[in-house]
Amino acid sequence: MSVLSSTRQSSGPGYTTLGRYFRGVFLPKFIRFIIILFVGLTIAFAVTRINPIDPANALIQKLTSSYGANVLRPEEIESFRRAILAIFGRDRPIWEQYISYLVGVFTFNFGPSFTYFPSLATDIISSYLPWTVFLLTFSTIVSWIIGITMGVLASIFERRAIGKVLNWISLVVYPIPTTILALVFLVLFVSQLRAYMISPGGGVTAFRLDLETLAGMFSRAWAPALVLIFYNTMVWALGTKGLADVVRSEDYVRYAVIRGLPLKYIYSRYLVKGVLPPQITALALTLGNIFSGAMVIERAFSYPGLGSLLSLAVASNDYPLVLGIVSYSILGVALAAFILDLIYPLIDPRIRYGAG
Amino acid sequence: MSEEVIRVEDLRAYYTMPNNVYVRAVDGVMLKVYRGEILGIAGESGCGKSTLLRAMYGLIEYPLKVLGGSVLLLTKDEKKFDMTSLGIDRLRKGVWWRYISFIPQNAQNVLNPMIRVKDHFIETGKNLGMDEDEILERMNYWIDSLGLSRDVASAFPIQLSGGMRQRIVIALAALLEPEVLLADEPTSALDVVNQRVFVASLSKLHKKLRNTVIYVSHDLELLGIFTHRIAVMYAGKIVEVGKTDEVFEKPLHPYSKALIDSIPKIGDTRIRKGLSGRPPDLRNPPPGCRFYPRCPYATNRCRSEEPPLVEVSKGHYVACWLHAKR
Amino acid sequence: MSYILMNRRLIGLVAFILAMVIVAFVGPYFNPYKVEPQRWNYVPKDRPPSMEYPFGTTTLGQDVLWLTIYARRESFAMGFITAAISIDISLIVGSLAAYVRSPVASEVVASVIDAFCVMPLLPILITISLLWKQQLNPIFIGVILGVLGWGGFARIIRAALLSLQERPFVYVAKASGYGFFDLLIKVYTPQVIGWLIVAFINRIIFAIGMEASLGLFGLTSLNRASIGSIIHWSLTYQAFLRGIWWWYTFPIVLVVVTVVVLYLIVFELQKSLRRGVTL
Amino acid sequence: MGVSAPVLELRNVSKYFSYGIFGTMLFPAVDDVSLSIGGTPQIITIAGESGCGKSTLAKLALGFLKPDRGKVYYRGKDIWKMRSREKKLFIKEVQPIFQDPFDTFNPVEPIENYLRKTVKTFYGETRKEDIENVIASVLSDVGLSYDDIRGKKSSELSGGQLQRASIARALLAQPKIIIADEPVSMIDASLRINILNLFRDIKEKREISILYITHDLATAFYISDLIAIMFRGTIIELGSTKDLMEKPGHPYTKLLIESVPDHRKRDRWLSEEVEAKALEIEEFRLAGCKYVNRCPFAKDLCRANRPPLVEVSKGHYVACWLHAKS
Repeated sequence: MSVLSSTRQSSGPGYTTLGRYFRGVFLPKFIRFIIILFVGLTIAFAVTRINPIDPANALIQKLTSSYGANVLRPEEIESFRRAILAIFGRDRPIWEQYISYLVGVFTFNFGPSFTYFPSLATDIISSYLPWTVFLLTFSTIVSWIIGITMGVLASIFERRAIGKVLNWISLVVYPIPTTILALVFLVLFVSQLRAYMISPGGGVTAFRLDLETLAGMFSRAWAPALVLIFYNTMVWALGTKGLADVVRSEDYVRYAVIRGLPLKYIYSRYLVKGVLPPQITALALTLGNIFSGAMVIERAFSYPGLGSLLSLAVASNDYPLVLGIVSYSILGVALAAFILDLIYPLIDPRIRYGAG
Repeated sequence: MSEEVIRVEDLRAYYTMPNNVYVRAVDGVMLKVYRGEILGIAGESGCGKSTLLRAMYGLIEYPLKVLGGSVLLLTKDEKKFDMTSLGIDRLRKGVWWRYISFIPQNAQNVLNPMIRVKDHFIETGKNLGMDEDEILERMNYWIDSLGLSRDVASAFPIQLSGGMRQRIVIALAALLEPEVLLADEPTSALDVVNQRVFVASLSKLHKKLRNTVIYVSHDLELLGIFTHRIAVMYAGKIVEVGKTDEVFEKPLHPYSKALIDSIPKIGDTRIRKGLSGRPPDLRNPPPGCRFYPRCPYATNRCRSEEPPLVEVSKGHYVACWLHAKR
Repeated sequence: MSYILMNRRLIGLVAFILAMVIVAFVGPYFNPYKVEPQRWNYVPKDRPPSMEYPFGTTTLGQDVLWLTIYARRESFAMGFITAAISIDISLIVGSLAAYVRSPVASEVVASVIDAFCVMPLLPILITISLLWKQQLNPIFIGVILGVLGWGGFARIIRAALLSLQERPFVYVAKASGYGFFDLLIKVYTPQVIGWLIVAFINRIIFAIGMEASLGLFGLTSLNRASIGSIIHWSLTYQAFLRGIWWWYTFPIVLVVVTVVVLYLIVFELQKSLRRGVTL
Repeated sequence: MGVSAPVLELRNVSKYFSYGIFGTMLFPAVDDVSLSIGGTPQIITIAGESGCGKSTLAKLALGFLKPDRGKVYYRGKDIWKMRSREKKLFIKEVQPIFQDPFDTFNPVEPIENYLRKTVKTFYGETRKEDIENVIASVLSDVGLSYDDIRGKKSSELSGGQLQRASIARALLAQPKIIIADEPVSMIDASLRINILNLFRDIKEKREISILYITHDLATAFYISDLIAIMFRGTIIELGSTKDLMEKPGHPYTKLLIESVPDHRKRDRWLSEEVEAKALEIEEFRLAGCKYVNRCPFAKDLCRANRPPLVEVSKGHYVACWLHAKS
């Protein structure tokens, strides 16, 4: 019997069949996703519990005073009181509060937003979310591609001027906080960007998948996207340069040189392919930072994403909205990391067929 | 001995270290390699055998630099290539894999884990101007003759055992049936059984192609079993060259003698003695014969004057004042 | 320490940072004004940089030069707190993850560590700052950042300890009678100390960045002189539009210089650590 | 094995390692191995190809790895149930020597710190001069002087010197057993034989038993009294050096001995067709005889269940259905 057929049929290693992919990759990664998600949500929950002021009665007190009196019918106030107590109420045992918080997260119900009264916090979030998703995915993909190419080039031309320059730029930009980078961009282009400087959260158009909204989105997004792309490209370039140096000294790359393959071919096929899998893991791990960076830039450029919304919610002590944004940020990032974990074995044969 | 295929003339290949200190890895080597033979180059770690092999292949990259001498590759169709001065780019286009190919150290880890086995053959062949089906046809020919199963080609390297990956590296080296095959200690990390399979495959390849094989190893016994001639190296120089059986039966140089005597044999429990001391630091090697600090027969002449490589009997050369004619 | 003394560039960078730290912590004693720089209206407003006010003055009547010096002190103080706390947590959790016996438990702890890497820290930080608005001061922010920002280094510690356990010289040390503390101090620490310093500096950069972001959201210690509060007040009073460039330029330039020099030190150290040079 | 319990005994010891992404799949690196050492001082060799589990077995015997099945006894007591005082005695009497001399001593400390600590822990001496005298005398036994290593770190010494210092360190604990995991494979051939002779002296002069773990059969036959052949985590043959040389029982043992390169058996070595196809991990997980995929005499019985270790002659055991009755 040939060696290979034995590998496939027998219960030997390698995730070639779907069943084994599920048991070998999906299940363990799913457990990891659950752990990551629950650690995040637990922290968000804990934060709203161990603090000096009790958001529940602050909210209720505000409800019954200025707003409540003239706008709402008694039973409406009562239903909101119950909703707020359900989420923030401190009278019940802690684990009961925790369960209702989790139920709130997964049934997309955080009670009413305070600033956009009476609509639900989750509805408002869902109107801002697509803007953030659009900005984030667009700029992350672009910066990931440019960054990796820059990193590989910086490694290849290490001794030449272009290599040194590429390396130095990414070295200097990497540590600069995104806030300051955003402000520097604002100052440099302040003349064209005067419109951006008005209060955050200009009009929010509902998200419709048609050309007109997309064009509208793009006109608001090009400036923050530029900053996000510039910063993340440098981050990816620096990381990739280090990785590319390691890959370049691997035995199989040396062997390609010995076999007389042209350098351009080696760099494009061997180097880029060697660098991709670890960079996907890196992407999965740094999603949190990228997300935080995006929020900061949204706030600085008053781009109508979650960043600006959070800034508004904070300005008016809108606890349900703040808690909602935090919880869904955690959920979103954990989900994205999980998806990347699932993609990883598909592109790295060492894992897909890995025996060891 | 038939005609020469590689002629190494007074080769000096050094490694450049910071604040311009040189490690004189290969320090004035004279060597002739004849067509159709299997030549073994033996020596312990740090004696310069791998550096010599890389120089023969023309793989001269920072920090390695050739300061003197040359390596001439003489092909059947009367072409002459000076491997140390052509430079990697010209070698890559005209000489490598066509006339001379190379099997690197720990050959079982040199295949690209990200691509399938057959992609290695296709990319190497295409780069040399072959079309795909000719490449696959040659690949299958060598896979069969090296005792591998055909569907190894569509596997990823990680799916195969170390021994199988090594034989694929041999098949790759034999793709264009080059006149010379260089092997740099490919089986050092392998067990005895797989090593035997590897060497048996290599000698089968040599019988089929009737080409020249140069095999570098620290394991003298392994070289003893399948090479025609052996060159023993010590501290950057060749100290003895001769037919394999002659070198094993009548080793002339004290170092070769000590090396052969220190190898235990199954069934012979006679107490053996090894050498004492250490090889010299090749950053500033001592004058004269570099083995004199460890040599039981050392004289003042050995301390001051370097012994020339002298032909003591037909084809058996040694660099030692015990044998040099006055 | 032999490697560091040889590397001239590293010495230059470290010297520069030490100078900044000294200026930041000693400077405030030479404050000519009787009052702290973040108070309002102790100097004439909106004066461009001049001999009298080298860095100019702000719309709130603050002297930007002393504001910047105090801001450096806040940054370093907060940075040191964050770094100290997060390093300790990383060491504890990292070594726990490495020493736990069962492979499943080890994977679970590893996932918890990953959780702290993957989690978006800013929104959580903003929530905490919002709820504790009254008590906000650099010490408090430093502690929060320390408690939340230990994920990255814990991963490194776990990997380092897992591989270190297998090294022969650890086995031989045990066979020679090295006890737990001998191993910890003589064998494990020298291998880890290099990465510890790298992580320490990284956490300072992280803290400075986060505090600046909090400033953007108006959630930092607004009554203190920190880069975050300077950004907040200059934004609130539209310094960008009104062209009072000196209000934010000098503090931001100094922050950028600090973090860039700090990172160059990290980069230099990492290069040597990867080549296996233990300090 | 003498009236009292043997110094060290492994009884049906197994160790499983996990692989795959989340470590969901297990394979037995060491599978039901029993071995006892102590009583008359002997050199016992565990020989096998790289990756057969011999290093794992060494770590199990040294108490660095906890067995998943079976027990490890030190003078009749389970080492994993001992209080720290008894454990210290176990550590004293069973000392390790490792393969890589440059990785044996803490790189940031002078190597004499390990030597000093061993003396202080197990020798009871406390005054500085006494400690140094004891160390100096043992160092001279292994061919080193105290000044060779005073104040020096690993990076400032040669491989040979470091390995001798490692042996000296083990001797300083006055052990009953030394477990040496590939002690000479990284030492140059010409120096290797001296260290092997040193092991023989240690056994004869200091009456210390040595568990010598190697893949190099030639060195095994040179110094050992008993040889155990290990394949994929199981011991397939155990016997005196003479028995294994004259009448090897297991097909794999025959193949191993024949495959050791010896320039006198050139033609047979090259010609015979040798099989080395299956993937390592798969062989570990086989239920029956682990050699079944490669064995020319394989029968269904071999694939179904594991052959027991049968005493084919006095003190000579073989695990193969050719010898055992089913």
